[in-house]
Amino acid sequence: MRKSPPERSGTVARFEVNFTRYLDANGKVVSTPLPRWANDPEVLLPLYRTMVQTRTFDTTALNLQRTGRLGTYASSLGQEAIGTAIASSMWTEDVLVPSYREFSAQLWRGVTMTELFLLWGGDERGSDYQGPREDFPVSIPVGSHACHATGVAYAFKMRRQKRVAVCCLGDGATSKGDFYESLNAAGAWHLPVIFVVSNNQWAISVPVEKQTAAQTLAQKAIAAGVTNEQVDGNDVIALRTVAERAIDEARFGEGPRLIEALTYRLSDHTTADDASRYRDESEVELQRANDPINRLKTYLIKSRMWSDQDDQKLNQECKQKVEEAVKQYLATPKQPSQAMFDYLYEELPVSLQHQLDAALISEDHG
Amino acid sequence: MRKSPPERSGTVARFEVNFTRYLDANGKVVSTPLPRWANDPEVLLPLYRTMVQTRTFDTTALNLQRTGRLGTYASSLGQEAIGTAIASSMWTEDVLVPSYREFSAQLWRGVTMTELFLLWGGDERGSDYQGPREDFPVSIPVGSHACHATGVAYAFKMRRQKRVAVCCLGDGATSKGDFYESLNAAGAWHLPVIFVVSNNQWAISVPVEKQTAAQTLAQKAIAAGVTNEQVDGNDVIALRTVAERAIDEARFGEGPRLIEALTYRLSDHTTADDASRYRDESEVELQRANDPINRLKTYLIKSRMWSDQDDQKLNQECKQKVEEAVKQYLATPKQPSQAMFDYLYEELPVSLQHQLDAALISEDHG
Amino acid sequence: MAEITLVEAVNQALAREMSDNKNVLVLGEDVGIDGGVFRATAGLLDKFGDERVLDTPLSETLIGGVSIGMAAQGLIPVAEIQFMGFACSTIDQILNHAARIRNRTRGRLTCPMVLRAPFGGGIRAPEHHSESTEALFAHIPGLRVVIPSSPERAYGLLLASIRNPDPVVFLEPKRIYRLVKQEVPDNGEALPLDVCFIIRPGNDVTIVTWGAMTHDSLVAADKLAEQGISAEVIDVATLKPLDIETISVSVEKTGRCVIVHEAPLSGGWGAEISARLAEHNLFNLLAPIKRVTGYDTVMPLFRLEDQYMPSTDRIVGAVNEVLKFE
Amino acid sequence: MAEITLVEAVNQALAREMSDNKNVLVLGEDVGIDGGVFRATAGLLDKFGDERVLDTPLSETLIGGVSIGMAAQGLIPVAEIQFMGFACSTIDQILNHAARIRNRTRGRLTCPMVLRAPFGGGIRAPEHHSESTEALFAHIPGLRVVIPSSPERAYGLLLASIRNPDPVVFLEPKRIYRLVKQEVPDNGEALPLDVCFIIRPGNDVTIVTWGAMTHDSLVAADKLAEQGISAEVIDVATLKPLDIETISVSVEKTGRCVIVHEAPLSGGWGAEISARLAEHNLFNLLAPIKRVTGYDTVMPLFRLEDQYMPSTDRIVGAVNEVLKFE
Ligand SMILES: Cc1ncc(C[n+]2csc(CCOP(=O)(O)OP(=O)(O)O)c2C)c(N)n1
Ligand SMILES: Cc1ncc(C[n+]2csc(CCOP(=O)(O)OP(=O)(O)O)c2C)c(N)n1
Ligand SMILES: [Mg+2]
Ligand SMILES: [Mg+2]
Repeated sequence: MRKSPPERSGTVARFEVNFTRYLDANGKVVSTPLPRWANDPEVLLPLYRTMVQTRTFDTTALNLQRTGRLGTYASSLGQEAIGTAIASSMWTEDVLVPSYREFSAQLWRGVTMTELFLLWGGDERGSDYQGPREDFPVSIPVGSHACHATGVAYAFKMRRQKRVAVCCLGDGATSKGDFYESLNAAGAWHLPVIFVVSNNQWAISVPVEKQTAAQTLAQKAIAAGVTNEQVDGNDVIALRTVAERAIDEARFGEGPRLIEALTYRLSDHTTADDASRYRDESEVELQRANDPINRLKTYLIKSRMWSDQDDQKLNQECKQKVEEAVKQYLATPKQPSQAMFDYLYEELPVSLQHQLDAALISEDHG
Repeated sequence: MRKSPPERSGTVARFEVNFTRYLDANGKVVSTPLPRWANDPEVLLPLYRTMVQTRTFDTTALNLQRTGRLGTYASSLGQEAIGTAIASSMWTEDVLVPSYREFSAQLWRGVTMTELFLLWGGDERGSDYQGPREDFPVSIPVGSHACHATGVAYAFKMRRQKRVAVCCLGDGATSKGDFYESLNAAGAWHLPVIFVVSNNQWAISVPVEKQTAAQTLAQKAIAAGVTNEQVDGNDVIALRTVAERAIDEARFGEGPRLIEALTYRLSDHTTADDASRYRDESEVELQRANDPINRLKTYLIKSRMWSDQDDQKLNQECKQKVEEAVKQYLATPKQPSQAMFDYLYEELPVSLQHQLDAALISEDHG
Repeated sequence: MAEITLVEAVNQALAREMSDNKNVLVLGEDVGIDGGVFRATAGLLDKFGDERVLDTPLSETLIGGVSIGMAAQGLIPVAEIQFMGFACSTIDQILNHAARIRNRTRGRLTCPMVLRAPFGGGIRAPEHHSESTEALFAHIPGLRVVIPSSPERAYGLLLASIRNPDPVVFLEPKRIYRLVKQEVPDNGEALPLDVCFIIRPGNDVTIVTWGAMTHDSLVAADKLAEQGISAEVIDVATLKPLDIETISVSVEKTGRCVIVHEAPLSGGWGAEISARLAEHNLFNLLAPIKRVTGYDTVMPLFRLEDQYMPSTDRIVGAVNEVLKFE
Repeated sequence: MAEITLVEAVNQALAREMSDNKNVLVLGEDVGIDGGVFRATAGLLDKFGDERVLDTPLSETLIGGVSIGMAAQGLIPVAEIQFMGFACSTIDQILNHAARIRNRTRGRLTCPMVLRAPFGGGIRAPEHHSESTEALFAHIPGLRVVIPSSPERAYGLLLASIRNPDPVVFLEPKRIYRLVKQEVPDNGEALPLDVCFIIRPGNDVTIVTWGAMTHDSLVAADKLAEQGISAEVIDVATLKPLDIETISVSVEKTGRCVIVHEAPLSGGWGAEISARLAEHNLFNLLAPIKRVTGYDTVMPLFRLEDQYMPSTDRIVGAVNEVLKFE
C-alpha cells in the first residue's frame, strides 16, 4: 500500500556521514580502540609488502613508459593503501571490478605484474588474469563498470552465494550517471556490492570541488538510500577496518555500501598528462607528508614490528620481482593478426572468414 | 588548495529533509502561520480555476482518445496542484521544461489546449507554443530534459539575467543518470534551476519503493550538494509557498533546488495502460480522498471565498473552453508531407531535395 | 494447436528457456507484474518469481550495464528496453563493454546476454516510440543483431539468441506483434542465426528486407505477381553478421534488387547490403539497386507517419523501376 | 606567417569565433586551465574567462544535454568530448533531442551546437581512445557530421560548423593533429559545409576518404603515380548530409572507386557512399567498388593496431585490383 504524506510540516529524514581515521600522517594513533589486528604483524606486514611492491611496480612502469616500452600509464603513487586494504578484506571468491588505478588491489588478488605490463603495453592478454579468473578487467570508460559490479552482485544474491562484488572508482567517476544508476539499483535490490571511491581530489585537471557541490562523496549514497562512510585513504588500518566491516555486512545480507577514501594523486594523471599546467607543486609537496607507505612504516617501526633493515630487504625483493616481470613482459611476442578475430565471438561467423584471410595476407605482406 | 582529511574519526556532515503541508486532505489548516496570500481570493482563485480547467481538459482528452480522435494520452488526474503552483510562482520570462504530465503548468503559462490536443494528436505544431515561446516542449524520454533545464539556467546565469529554469519530472525519472548528472552540474555551477519531482508513487507499474531504497526523493539532491525539500503535492498552498521561495532564491543567486511533491497518480499511466494489472483499486480509492481540487475547494468555501454556485459556473466555463479547443483541434488540417522536411534543418541541404521530391510524389499517389 | 502472434511467440520462447535453463532471467522496466507494456513477459513473474523476472528502476544505461555483470557471472540476462528510442542510453554499455568483454579478456569473461526492444513505426504512438535504429547496433563489432518477422521466427530466433554465447540485440517489429498468427509448436527448437531466410522464392527481382517491412514486402510481391512479376523475398533476420551469400546468390539469379527498411536511407543497414552487392554482384546486376526506406528526416509524429513509412506502393514502384532496365 | 598544425587550427578557429561572437562558449572535461588533453582549447580560459570556457563534471551525457539547453537559449556551445569512445553516452541526447528540437517545435527552438571529439587510431593509446564511430552519428537525421583533414579545413570547417544554425558533430582526426603544418590565415573565412573537396585530381580511379586516412590516401596516390596511375582523391569532409554529386561525377570520369576509412567495414559510412554509387553510377562503373577499412573486429589494443588500420599498401593494393577490370 502506498504511503500518504505526513500529517504536518516537519523534518522527515536525517542523515550523517562519518569519518574514520586511526593513524595520523606521522603514524601516531589518533582514535582508539584500534582493531585487534593492528598489533599483529601477520596482518600488517602483508599489507605493507603489497603497498611497497605496488610502488616499486609503479616506478618501473613509469621508466618503461619513458623509454618507449609501455603505452600511456596511470600511476597510483600515494594511493597504494586503498586497494591493499580493500583486497585484503575480500575473500578469494569475491569479485573485484577495478578502475585503472587500483594496482595494489589487483596485485593482492593475484593479478601478475607481467599481466599489468602487458595490458599497459597494448596487449589484450594482460586482462586474461591467470589468478582471479572472475575479476573484471580494468574499465577505461570511467564509471561504466559500476553497472557491472551491480550485475555481478545480483548474480551472487540470486544464487544465494555469500560473495561480494567490490567496485573501485575515482572521484570524477561519481559525476557519471551510470555510477548513480548502479548505486540506486544496488540499494533497491539490496545487493552485496561495495563501491569504493578513491577520492584523490583530482580528475585529470578538475579538482573535486569543481566536480560537485557535495561536501563529501560519501553522501552520494544518500540519494540511493545506501549506507556510506568516509575514511582516511592513506591510513591502511582505518581503511581495512572500514572495508572489512562493510564487506562482511554486505556478504551477510546487509546490503550495499559506499566508502569514500580520502587520498591524493601525487603523480600526473597519466604519463600523457602534465599536472604542472593546472596545479601548484606546493600543493603536491604538502600532500607528500600524507604518504600512506611512510605512515604505516613509521607505525610498524614504532610498534617494533619492522626495521629499516627489513625495509631495505623488502625493497630489494620487490625490485627483483618487478624486474622478472619486466623480462617476462618484454619477452612476450606480439600476438598474430589472427588474434583480432579469435575472441570476437565464441566462433568466428563464416561471413567474417574472408576478412580474416585478408588480414593474414596483409600481415604476410606487412 | 586541496583539503587534508579531518584530524580524527567523527561525523563530518549532517543533512535533513523537511516537509511542508498547510492543508490536510479535508482542507483543514494543519500548520501555521499560513502565507499571507492564503486569504486572498485574487491569488487563490486563479489557482483553483487552472486546476479545474486542467481536469476538464483531461476528461475531454480521455474521451477523444477513446473515440479514436487522439493518440496515447497521459492523464494528470489528481496531480493538477503541482504544475499550477509551480507555474504561478514563475515569472513570464522564466522557462518551463516540462514532463508530459504537467498540463496545469503549461496551461498557466499560456500553452493553449488546442496545442496540447495537437501534440497528443500526433502533430508537431502542438509544440510550437504561441504563448511561452522559450518554454521547452514535452520530453518523452524520461529524465533527459533535466540536462536541458540545466543548460537553460546556465545561459541565464552567464547573461546575468534574473531568470529561472524549472524542470518537471516524475518519481521514475529520479532513477535516470541524466537527472543525477544535471542535478550535480546545477549544484557545481550554482545555477538558477528548480527540479520539481512529482512523486505520484508509480512509474507505470513500478512503485516508488521498488524504484529506489531512498526513503524520500528529496534526498537525491544531497548527492549533488543541492538544497531540497518535500512538500504535500496535493496542497496547493504548501506547494506555492515552497515553490515561490525556491524560485525566488534561485533567481537571486542562491542556487538550485530540488522539490519533491508527494502526490498520487489516480489514473492509468496512459490510455495504453491498464493499471488494474498491477495495483489494487482499493489503494486508488483511498487516495481519492487526497484530491487536490476538493481540498482547495473545501478550504475556499470554508473561507467564504467560493460557493457551490461559483463552482458550477466555473465548470461550465471550463467545459466551454475545452469544447472550443476541441473544435479548433479537429478543424486543423493535417500537415502536408513537405512538413517532414521543412524543419529538419534551417535550410534543406540540396542533397535532400530529391528525397523531398519523392515524398511529394508519393503523397500525390497516396 | 492454437495459433499465436509474434509477441506471444516471444513470450513462449522466454518461458521455454527460463524453464529449461535456470540461469536465464528477464529484466527491464515493467516486465514483472505488468508483464511488459506489450505483454511480452506476461505470466513470467508468476511462473519464475521476482528474482528471475526483475523490474528494474527506470535506468536504461543500468539495464544494459547490469546485464553485462550478470552475464560475466554465467547468468543469461534477457533485458527488455521498453521502446527502441530509449535504447540509445545503452549504446555506451553495449558498444564499449558487452561487445568487447570476450575480446578484452581473451575469452576469460563472456557476455551471453540478449537485449530485446520493440522497434518500428506504424502504431500511432508518441515521439520516440517508433524508431528503427538497428543500423547503429549492426555497426558494432562483436555484436549480433537479430530481427524476427513472424511468430515462428520470433520463437526460433529468440531461443537461438538466448542460447548464443555472445551478446545479441533482438529487435521486435511491434507493428506486426499481433498482425499474423501461426502455429508455433513449443518444442524448444531454435532456428539458425547468421543466415537469411528466403520467405518467398521468385525469379525476376530480389526484395531484401526485415522486420515489419517483411510483411509489406510480401504484400507487394503478391501485387507484383498479379502483374506477372515474380519477386523473391528475403528476410535478412540476422543483420549482423550479415549472410550476404544468400542475398548475393539470389541477386545473381534475378539480376535486380530492391532493399526495403523503415529506417532513414542514409547509413541504414540497406547501405551495407547494397555496398556488398556493388562489390560482389556488379557484373550480374541488370539494374541499379534501389532502396525503399524512410526518408533522412526525423520520424514524424503519427499524423504523418504513413507518409514517412515505406508503403507497398513504394515497393511495387521501385520494383517496376528496376524492371525497366533490360 | 607561421605554419600551424591541425589542432592549432582548431584552437585558432575557436578563439576567432569566441572573439567575434560573445554567445560562443566551449565546455567539456579539462577544457579550462588544462587547455584540453590535446591542447585544442589552450589559452582560451585566459582570454575568455571561466564562464565561456567551462570545465564540466565528468558527465558526457550532461555535456551533450546541457549544450542543448544552452543552444535553445541562443548560446552557441562548442562541447568537447575527450575521446570519441566516450561520445556513446551522448547519443541519446544527440539523436533524441539535439537533432530533433527544431523539427519538434516547428522551428520555435533551435540547436546551434557543435560537439567536437578527437577520433581514430594510430596513437598507441589505451582502449576506447581510438574509435571511429562516425557512422553512428551520420545515420541520425537532422544532424551534420563534419571531419576536417588538414589545418586549413579544420579552421574553415570549424568556423562554418559553429556558425551553422543546426547541430554539428565535428570529429577531429587525432593521428594527424600534429602531422602536417600549413599557413592558415586567421581571417575568419569559413569553408563550405555539405560539400566534398577534391584534394588531388586524377583520372584513373577515385579514392574517397576522410579524416586521417586522407593523409594515407594521398601517400598512396603518390605511390600510384610512380606506377603511372592517376588517382583522384576526395576528402568527403561533410559526411552528412552527403555530397554524393561530387563523388558521383568523379566516378563517372574514372569508372573506378576505392573508399577508405578506419571504422569497421560493415555499416561504415563507406557503405552509404558505395550504395549511392551502386544506384547512380552502376552503368559507368568499370570495376566493383572496393572498400579499404578497419575489420569488423574490436579495434585491438595498440600492439596490433597497425594490423587493424588500413595502410597505404592496402589502399594501393585495392586500387590495383579495381584497375585489373577492363
Ligand atoms: C567516460 C569517460 N570519460 C572520460 C574519460 C577520460 N578520462 C580518463 S581518466 C579521467 C579522469 C578520471 O578521474 P577520477 O574518476 O577521479 O579517477 P582518477 O584518474 O583520479 O583515478 C578522464 C576524464 C574516460 N576514461 N571515460
Ligand atoms: C528514458 C525512457 N525510458 C522509458 C520510457 C517509457 N516510459 C514512459 S513513462 C514511464 C514511467 C515514468 O514514470 P515517472 O517518471 O514516475 O512519471 P509518471 O509517468 O509517473 O508521471 C516509462 C518507463 C520513457 N518514456 N523514457
Ligand atoms: Mg580522481
Ligand atoms: Mg510517477
